[in-house]
Amino acid sequence: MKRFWLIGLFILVVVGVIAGVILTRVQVYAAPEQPIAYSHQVHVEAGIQCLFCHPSPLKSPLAGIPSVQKCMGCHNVIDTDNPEIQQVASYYESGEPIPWIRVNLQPDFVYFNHQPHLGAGLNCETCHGDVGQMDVTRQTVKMDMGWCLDCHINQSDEKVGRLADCLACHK
Amino acid sequence: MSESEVLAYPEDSSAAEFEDRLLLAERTSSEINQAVLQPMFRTSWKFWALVIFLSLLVLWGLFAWGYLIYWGMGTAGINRPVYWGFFIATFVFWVGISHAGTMISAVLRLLKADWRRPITRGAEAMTAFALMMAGLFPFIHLGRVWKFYWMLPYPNNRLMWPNFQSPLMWDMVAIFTYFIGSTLYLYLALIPDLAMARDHTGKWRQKLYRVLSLGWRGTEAEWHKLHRALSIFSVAIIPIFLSVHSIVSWDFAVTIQPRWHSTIFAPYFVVGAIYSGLAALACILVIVRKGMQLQEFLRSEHFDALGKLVLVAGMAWVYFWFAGFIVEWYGNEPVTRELIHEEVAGSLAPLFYLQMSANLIPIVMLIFKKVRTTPWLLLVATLLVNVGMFTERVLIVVGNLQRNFMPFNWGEYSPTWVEVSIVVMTFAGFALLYTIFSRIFPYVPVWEIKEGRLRYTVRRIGRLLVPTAAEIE
Amino acid sequence: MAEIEPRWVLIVDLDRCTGCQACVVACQAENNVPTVGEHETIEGRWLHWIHIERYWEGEYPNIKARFMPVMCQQCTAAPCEPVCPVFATYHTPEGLNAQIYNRCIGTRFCGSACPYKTRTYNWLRPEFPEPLHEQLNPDVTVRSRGLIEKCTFCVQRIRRIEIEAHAQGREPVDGEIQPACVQTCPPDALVFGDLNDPSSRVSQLATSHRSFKLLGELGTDPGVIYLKGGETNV
Amino acid sequence: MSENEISLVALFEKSTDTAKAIDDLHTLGIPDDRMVVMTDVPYPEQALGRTREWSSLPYIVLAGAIVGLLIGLFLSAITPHLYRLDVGGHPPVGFPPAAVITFVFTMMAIIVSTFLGVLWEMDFPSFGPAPYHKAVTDGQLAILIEFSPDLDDKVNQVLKANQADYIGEPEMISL
Repeated sequence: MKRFWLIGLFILVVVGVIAGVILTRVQVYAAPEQPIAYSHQVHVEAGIQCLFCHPSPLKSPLAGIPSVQKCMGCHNVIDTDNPEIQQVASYYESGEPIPWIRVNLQPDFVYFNHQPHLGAGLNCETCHGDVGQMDVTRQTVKMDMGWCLDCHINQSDEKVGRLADCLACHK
Repeated sequence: MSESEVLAYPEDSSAAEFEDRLLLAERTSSEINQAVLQPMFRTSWKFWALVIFLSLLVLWGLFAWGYLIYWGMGTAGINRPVYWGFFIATFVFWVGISHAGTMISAVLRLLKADWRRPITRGAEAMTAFALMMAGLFPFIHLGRVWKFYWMLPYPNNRLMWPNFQSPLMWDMVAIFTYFIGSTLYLYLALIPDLAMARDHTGKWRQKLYRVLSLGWRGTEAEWHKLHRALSIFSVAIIPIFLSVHSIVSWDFAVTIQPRWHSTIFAPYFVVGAIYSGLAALACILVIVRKGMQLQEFLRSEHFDALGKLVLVAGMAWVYFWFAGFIVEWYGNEPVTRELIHEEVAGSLAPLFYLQMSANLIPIVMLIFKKVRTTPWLLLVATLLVNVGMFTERVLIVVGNLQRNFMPFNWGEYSPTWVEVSIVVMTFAGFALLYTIFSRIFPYVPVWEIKEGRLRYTVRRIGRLLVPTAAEIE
Repeated sequence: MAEIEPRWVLIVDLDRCTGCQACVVACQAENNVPTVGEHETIEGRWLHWIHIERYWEGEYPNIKARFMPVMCQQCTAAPCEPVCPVFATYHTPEGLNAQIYNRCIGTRFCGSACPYKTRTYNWLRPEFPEPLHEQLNPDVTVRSRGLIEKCTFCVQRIRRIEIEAHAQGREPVDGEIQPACVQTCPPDALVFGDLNDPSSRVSQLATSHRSFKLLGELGTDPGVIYLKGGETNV
Repeated sequence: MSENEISLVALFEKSTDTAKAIDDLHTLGIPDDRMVVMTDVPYPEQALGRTREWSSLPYIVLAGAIVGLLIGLFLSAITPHLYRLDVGGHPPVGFPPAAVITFVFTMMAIIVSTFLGVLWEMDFPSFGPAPYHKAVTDGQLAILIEFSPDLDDKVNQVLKANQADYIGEPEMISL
């Protein structure tokens, strides 16, 4: 059939659209390389709560990164032979912060506040995944607008007006 | 050469006159083919010099566009309150130019006006290329052009669709439609001529024509279907071409800016578009005729008829302009008064009087048959129209934005080198595309001319020999 | 959340305004508004979300200066909103005329449509010269070139107070939410509040015989209400 | 084309001769679907003695128009409801803008479906080898005939009688 080209074109378009959709959905969740081989798993298994090191999500927009002082509070005595810990100690002595690479980063034009999210009954794992099982922390979800909206739009009628409003996150 | 230059009718001979109008009665088919094909192969150094010159202008304009994107809109002359400047004015101008192509081709095809035959292709090509240039400006004038895809309607994870209430969305959809329509219209009518060119050329040209003519053989069934499709196109494209410029005018008319917020804007823009488009077509035909030696196809009666259409469109434009103006003048609202004052006696007065004279003088000129049938006079008249219509667009866009309800926010506008370069780029780009098109594709629609020849016989009425048309379409 | 959505309005008492420009500076600091420099200002490209319009009345020597702070009027029937092709500007349920910077593609249609000409545009790359880049407000987007920005009634402040009040299980009280300009205004010419709350200060001021809306004849129903009475500002 | 059939191409100068030849071929018992007439000019229907072909193009266009209308309605009136952005109590859809968008999409679909429809109808593009003669675009009218071998002499006779300039095997040209 000479009309093959039409059908071929149609198939090409369909395949193109599907491939595009898949490619945008597929996300490589590679963990960034941190300056110090810190393991969340070791610390969580030792019984430390999230809020011990990241103290402020309940009362401020940011969760907070522990200071080197806080690390040294324990590591003055724990596992001091470990070369990684010695590296932390050297940061402590030089008085410089550890240049951690941020894993869960929102762009400048997104206003994110931990406080109302925790106030609404979410917990850390909802968005950050089971960090306690991760040796190296990585993102478990692609934190894009569609992901935020998935929650914000499925709210009760009196809330959705505010939560699905653009000004909820963009100011 | 000198004889055909003047385009005068041979003296007092009705027989010679109708031979002129009989569309090459004495030529054989293959001679017509060659008469159309030969000018495509003849390229002198002047042609290449023109191509290089135009390409350099386009490259410079592209550099200016890159500069504009890299540094931001501030490199253009626009400011607050004149948020829109030369870019939008030129956009409106190009959309206007694009209107005459379908006007000539579709309307005259429907009306079965025979003089359209040799000029339809040139007109349709003008529409397509003018729209390409017009289509650049919405991108050029975007502050963040790399985000233009947010205007496209497709499912996305932002759960945001474009705002179909915005005239810019209508604009985008309408211009895209018009572009598709005019390009397909041009192409469809081109297929039989491409087949003709395929049969009479060699090398790369034959390969190109072979692919583009899609295997046209000229069977009865093919002709029948082509005719059918062309008549559907002619009917469908007329409402599109009316809607496109109406929508462009609504970009302005839906705001509450004084003098923009006018109900007459849509028809006023459409009439202005036809006026400038027909003038541009006449102007291009004069130039192409000279450049490609197509004197035997593009003859005085075509320029005469085209000149009459420009004349009628010009008078209609004056009527619509006046109808809009008198109401605003009589209304005498403070801001409108200030805007009109600014135009007729203020800083915009030079532009205003340039616009009025460049639009009105050609109307007076075109009353005379001598002007309509003398190429250089016609060229002067139609170039004037285009100067006038470009100025008119600048006045509409810039002039009305300089003044507004809040006198504290009044401002002035003058374009920078970036804007001028980009505007020149589109003119050069249009000329470049058109020049190349005229050497690659048969500029004169051969099959339409041959079809026209079929229609005519000569009848004696009293003392006169009169050409008579048969109803074959 | 309140049962009725609030309707935020700003009262501008022209009889109190001294034209001191403190609100302009406060706004600039709060909202990361870039400075454009002398040359661009002359070109008409200044980026103030509030501008103090100064009009002269009378003939010399009996001349009076009139000051009128004009910011985005947050119109209910805003001419700028329907023309945006991508919903970068739209109306929120609480009556704000929102401008979403990262959605804006820079057609400047809203700027052309705005009868008050209060929308400003980032013509060139915004620059924050040396000490200024240290004081950027983290709650407000730093805008790139090529997009429209304008007064938001300091929506980041509204939200912050609302979140805090909500965490404490109460509603924000009248006067608790203050945009930067209101907070700064020395003669207390600016008042901000909820018009849907009949007991709020703005509701009472809005019913004053001195109140009017800018270009009210256009029917845009602004969220900024001006008060102007007798002979002042000599 | 079956194997034992002869195919011929005949070129004519004049349309009257062509029409006459076609009539004569009809009387020989060669039906219309065994003849293809190729010209460089669109002759009016029935000028060459053949019946009008039925075309489904208007129906394709009509279907295209309906699809366009639905797409336009979907985009302008339905997506604002599907992806609801609360615009402060203003209606998400206005009639005039929806009308503009719907109209334009309908027209776009008409144009595109006319184009695709006519290509479909003509079975284009068909670049493969096809019987053709280049003299067609030089103004000759060509008849392409297929018939069984026993009619060979009569067909040649008829063609010659009607001033055929050229009679011969059709060249298969890859167009």
